[in-house]
Amino acid sequence: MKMADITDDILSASDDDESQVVTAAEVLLKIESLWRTERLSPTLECHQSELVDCMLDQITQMNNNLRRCKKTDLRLAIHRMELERVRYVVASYLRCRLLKIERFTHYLLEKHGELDDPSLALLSPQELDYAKSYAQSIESHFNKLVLRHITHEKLAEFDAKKMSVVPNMNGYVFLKVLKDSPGVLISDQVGENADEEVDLVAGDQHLMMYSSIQELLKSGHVELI
Amino acid sequence: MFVTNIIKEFYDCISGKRVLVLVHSDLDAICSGKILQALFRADHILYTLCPVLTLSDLLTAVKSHKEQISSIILINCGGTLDLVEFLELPPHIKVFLADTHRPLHVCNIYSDDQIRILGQLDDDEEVPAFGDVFRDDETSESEEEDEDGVSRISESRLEKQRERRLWEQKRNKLLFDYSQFSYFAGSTATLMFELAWKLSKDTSDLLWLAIVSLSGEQLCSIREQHKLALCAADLNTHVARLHHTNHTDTTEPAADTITFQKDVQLSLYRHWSLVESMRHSPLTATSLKLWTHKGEKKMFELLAELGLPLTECRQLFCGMDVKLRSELPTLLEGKADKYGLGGLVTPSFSRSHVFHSRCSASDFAHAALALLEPPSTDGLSMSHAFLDASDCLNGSTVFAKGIASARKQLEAVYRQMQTFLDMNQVISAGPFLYATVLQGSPLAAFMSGPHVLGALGRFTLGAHVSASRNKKARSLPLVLTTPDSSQPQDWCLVCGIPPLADTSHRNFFGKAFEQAVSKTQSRAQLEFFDSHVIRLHVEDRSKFFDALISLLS
Amino acid sequence: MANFYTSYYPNYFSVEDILASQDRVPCKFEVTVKGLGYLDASSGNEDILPGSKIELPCWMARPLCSSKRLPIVSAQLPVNYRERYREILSADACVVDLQKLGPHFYELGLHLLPITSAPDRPRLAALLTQVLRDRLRPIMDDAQHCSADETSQKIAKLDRLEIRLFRGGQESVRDRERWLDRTAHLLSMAPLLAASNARHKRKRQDS
Amino acid sequence: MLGDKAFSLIQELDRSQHGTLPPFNEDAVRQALEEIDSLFQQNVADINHLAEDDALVAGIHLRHAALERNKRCLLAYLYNRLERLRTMRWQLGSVLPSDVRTNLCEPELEWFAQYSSTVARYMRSLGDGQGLDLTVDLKPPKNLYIEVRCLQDYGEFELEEGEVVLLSKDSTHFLPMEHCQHLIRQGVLQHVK
Repeated sequence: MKMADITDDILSASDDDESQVVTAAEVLLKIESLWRTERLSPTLECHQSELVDCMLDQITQMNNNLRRCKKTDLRLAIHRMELERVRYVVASYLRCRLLKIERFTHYLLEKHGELDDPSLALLSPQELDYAKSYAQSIESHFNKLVLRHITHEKLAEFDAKKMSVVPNMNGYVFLKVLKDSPGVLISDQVGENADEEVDLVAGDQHLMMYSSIQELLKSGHVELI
Repeated sequence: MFVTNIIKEFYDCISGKRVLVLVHSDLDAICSGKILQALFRADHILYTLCPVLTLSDLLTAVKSHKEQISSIILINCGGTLDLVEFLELPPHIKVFLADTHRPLHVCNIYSDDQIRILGQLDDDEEVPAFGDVFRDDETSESEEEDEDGVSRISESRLEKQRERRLWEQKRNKLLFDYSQFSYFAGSTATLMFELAWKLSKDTSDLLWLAIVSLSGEQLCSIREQHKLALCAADLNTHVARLHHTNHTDTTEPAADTITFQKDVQLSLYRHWSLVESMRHSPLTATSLKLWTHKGEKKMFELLAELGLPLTECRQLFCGMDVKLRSELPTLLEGKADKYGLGGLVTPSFSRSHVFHSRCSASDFAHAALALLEPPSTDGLSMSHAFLDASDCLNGSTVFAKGIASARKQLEAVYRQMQTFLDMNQVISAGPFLYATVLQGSPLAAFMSGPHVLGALGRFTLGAHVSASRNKKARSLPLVLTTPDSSQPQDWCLVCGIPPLADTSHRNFFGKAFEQAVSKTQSRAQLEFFDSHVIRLHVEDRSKFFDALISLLS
Repeated sequence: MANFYTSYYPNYFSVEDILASQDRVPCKFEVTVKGLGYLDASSGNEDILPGSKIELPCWMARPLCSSKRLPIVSAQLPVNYRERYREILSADACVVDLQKLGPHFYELGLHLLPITSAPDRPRLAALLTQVLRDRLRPIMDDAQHCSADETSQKIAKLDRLEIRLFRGGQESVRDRERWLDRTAHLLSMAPLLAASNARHKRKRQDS
Repeated sequence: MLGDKAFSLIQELDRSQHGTLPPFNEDAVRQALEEIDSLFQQNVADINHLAEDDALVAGIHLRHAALERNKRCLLAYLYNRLERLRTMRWQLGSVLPSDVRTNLCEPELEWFAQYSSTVARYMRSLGDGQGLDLTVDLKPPKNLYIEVRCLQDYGEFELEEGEVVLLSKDSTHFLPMEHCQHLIRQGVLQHVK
């Protein structure tokens, strides 16, 4: 990507165990791939706020650097254009996540709570804050107008289990296989025990249920297209 | 001052700055503006563009923007005014002027640096010499003070005063001669296209704008035929050059081609029926006198002679037999002279896109001109109309709307012309003819601006001359008045059309109106950049006309 | 992205789902229901007696059918899903006016599945998929080719689910046109604002 | 039929035009709550007599279904109204038009204010507190500078580094896309090809 032309700055993004050295261009590539996946997936994918923060930081720095350039310099226009494009990708990615967070608030909060490993966390700290505040605001709104007027104790509860909107994990997604993955189980939804196993070969493209490939997506064996 | 190197002295000066572009509400200016916009887009030059129609529009626009801007580009407006004085320009603001209105004000021409005029004077244009109009008075006075002897002083002073009076007389005469006639110089759009060419940013889209603008000049017949023909030939070399570089591979049909070939000069005939188009085109209508029964019969005769079945000619042109359509120019050309229709078939520009039918440049000009002056019943503001006309040149849906309005406008002009003739409303006032569009007539709404008034005036004059037995008619100008759409009770527009016999297309009405107004103290607004159109209070009409008659006798 | 908007099941707050589950299902009461005779206004009894046939909204029929101990009511398929219509629908699904028959033909069908008698269940499931499959192609076709003023006529006979598909199709056609026209990248006014401006304009024109 | 009042709220939402909010129907909400209360009272009474009369079970079940239905309709009514308000926050900003405000009830106004600040807080927190405005950049950018037409007399508008542009009706401008986005969303400027 052209980010590499702009800066040779090398920055570090902390990965789970060891500190890895990544270039801005690589970060951008990663974010673009995250963005694609997020837009195509029926549910919320794990957050990557370090990458996002790092990218935003880069944008600010670059903007400051560019401010010093001569106004009519052709390179200036090209660099700025690139920055605008990066900013769009980041904004679109975060918007897409917010939309899902608002829709599946309670479900995601519950899932997030179940995970111990912080590297697999669904929500970034800011998103967690957002989701909690959103959930709380809705519950209290319900309470003010309806629930507290109901005498039936059980009925007057906000029953998150029943009411939370759950993503459709059985939705179908287009995917491309990146690494050979033999023996992927396709479970039969009708319940006639017609489960199937398929071998996914690198380079193939498929239309499959999200639930059957969710793990492969996480491990980077497949990507959504 | 005139700019000699347009890139160095104009384009380089504005790059990197934000500029104010003020565009007169006429077709040439719109095309020029669009070409400039394309250049600015490519070079990231920020701009603000506002349309102007009247002198006060110009003044308001400059006043409200001058705090934030240091360069102003004026397109087809302001050249005839002393800009520094009229706009009260602070010295840090530079004005770049591209105006086809002539004569240019001498102060602009002899401005040191602040006013830079793009374009050149034509060979036949003459400007009073600097020394004849400007005189360094202060230095001459200081010289006087250095002198000693009293008698000699008074003697020399008398001498000097006498000389000065003479000089001033001569100067006034020179200036009067210089500004007596208003006329138009070459199209600004062509100038802008040449700028694009020099910047290596010429595309067929930009060239097309220059062509449409030229075609508009032809429709409004504001310049001499031979000059227009020269310009067309110039543009045609650009067409050839652009096509040559774009399409080295001749096997593939070009997606977008501009051609310059013989075409029938009938208004909008590609979007109308042949019969209707002939009726509404000034050339055929006046030559055949189509508003009479005899004339109509003659037209049918002509069509029959050409072998065109009447049923075909009455339906939309696009529905006509393909063979007839393609042969039409040749057929008509063969018979044109017999029916006195010289000039009916001449070479002109047209453009075709793949999947679209061919359109001629005059179709675009008609459409844009009609949108520029919508009937007052539509209630659109000048700036809105300006944007519509501008959008129409991009093709698309607005173009279709423009064609529809153009047809309506042509119909209205034709009907008004017919009314004038049928009711004998073209009256001779001695030195000129005059005709008045009656207030309250449904047609009055269409006569809303300088272009359509000019079209109506020329059509009426042509028809009148062809119908009149008076040999002198050809040498008489016409003054047309019409209720002003914004306040039809109190104000009217007055438009002066030069006589048919005059081929120089120089219009003396601007100056004549000005003098008649000042002589009679009439309530009038000489607000238009096209000075042959003024707004006049209806109550002052008769005294204004009396003065005009005595002036021109 | 589209799929997570339209997927509403099991969405507690889904307006579509609430509307669909309001449709009536013919039910026969198996037991006496004390004090609720007013639900069957025609009977005039204080209680609902076993054997009474009442059309209940789907949301009520479902829990009453699946009551654990003993079903309180037994539900029948609404007439639209029964043999006669099944035949018509399998003959030529495209001519049927699902707006009249539904307009929640598919949604309600899904709700009915669990309370349908075992032999009817696969038939109902097959019917739903078959009807949608048969009708989908003409709907796609219309969405892509019909002009703006034909739209209301084209959607007059569609189920609400089908109308959503139709609108989606139209929207993507419009997107493609914008792209071909090279106007897809143009930034636009907030849609809500544009709609509200249009409403004001219409109001002004009316008055 | 039971639940009809609550259901009418859902119908009301369904019939209202997309993107508009009908006035908060306090009456219908109250009536639905009253129905809930009366159903509940009857069920309480019946449960107390359950030991004597086994046949009351069916009625309890039936009423319970109606209770749940009423609750669902009421909450869905509230939720979907909030959803529309949410869309307005993203499209129209944190200040609601007055014709929308008049149709809201007090708790809805409170909710909007809270939501608005939640969104703002989130956007400010992005990028280690540098902030990122998510309500713009809605389409992939094609050009740094864009041509816009001014649809109303807006007055002076400040670009970067203190440069000021006067926006008057029907004027055309060529400006940095970044700075025009909000005005385009607000309908002050129109992006033209």
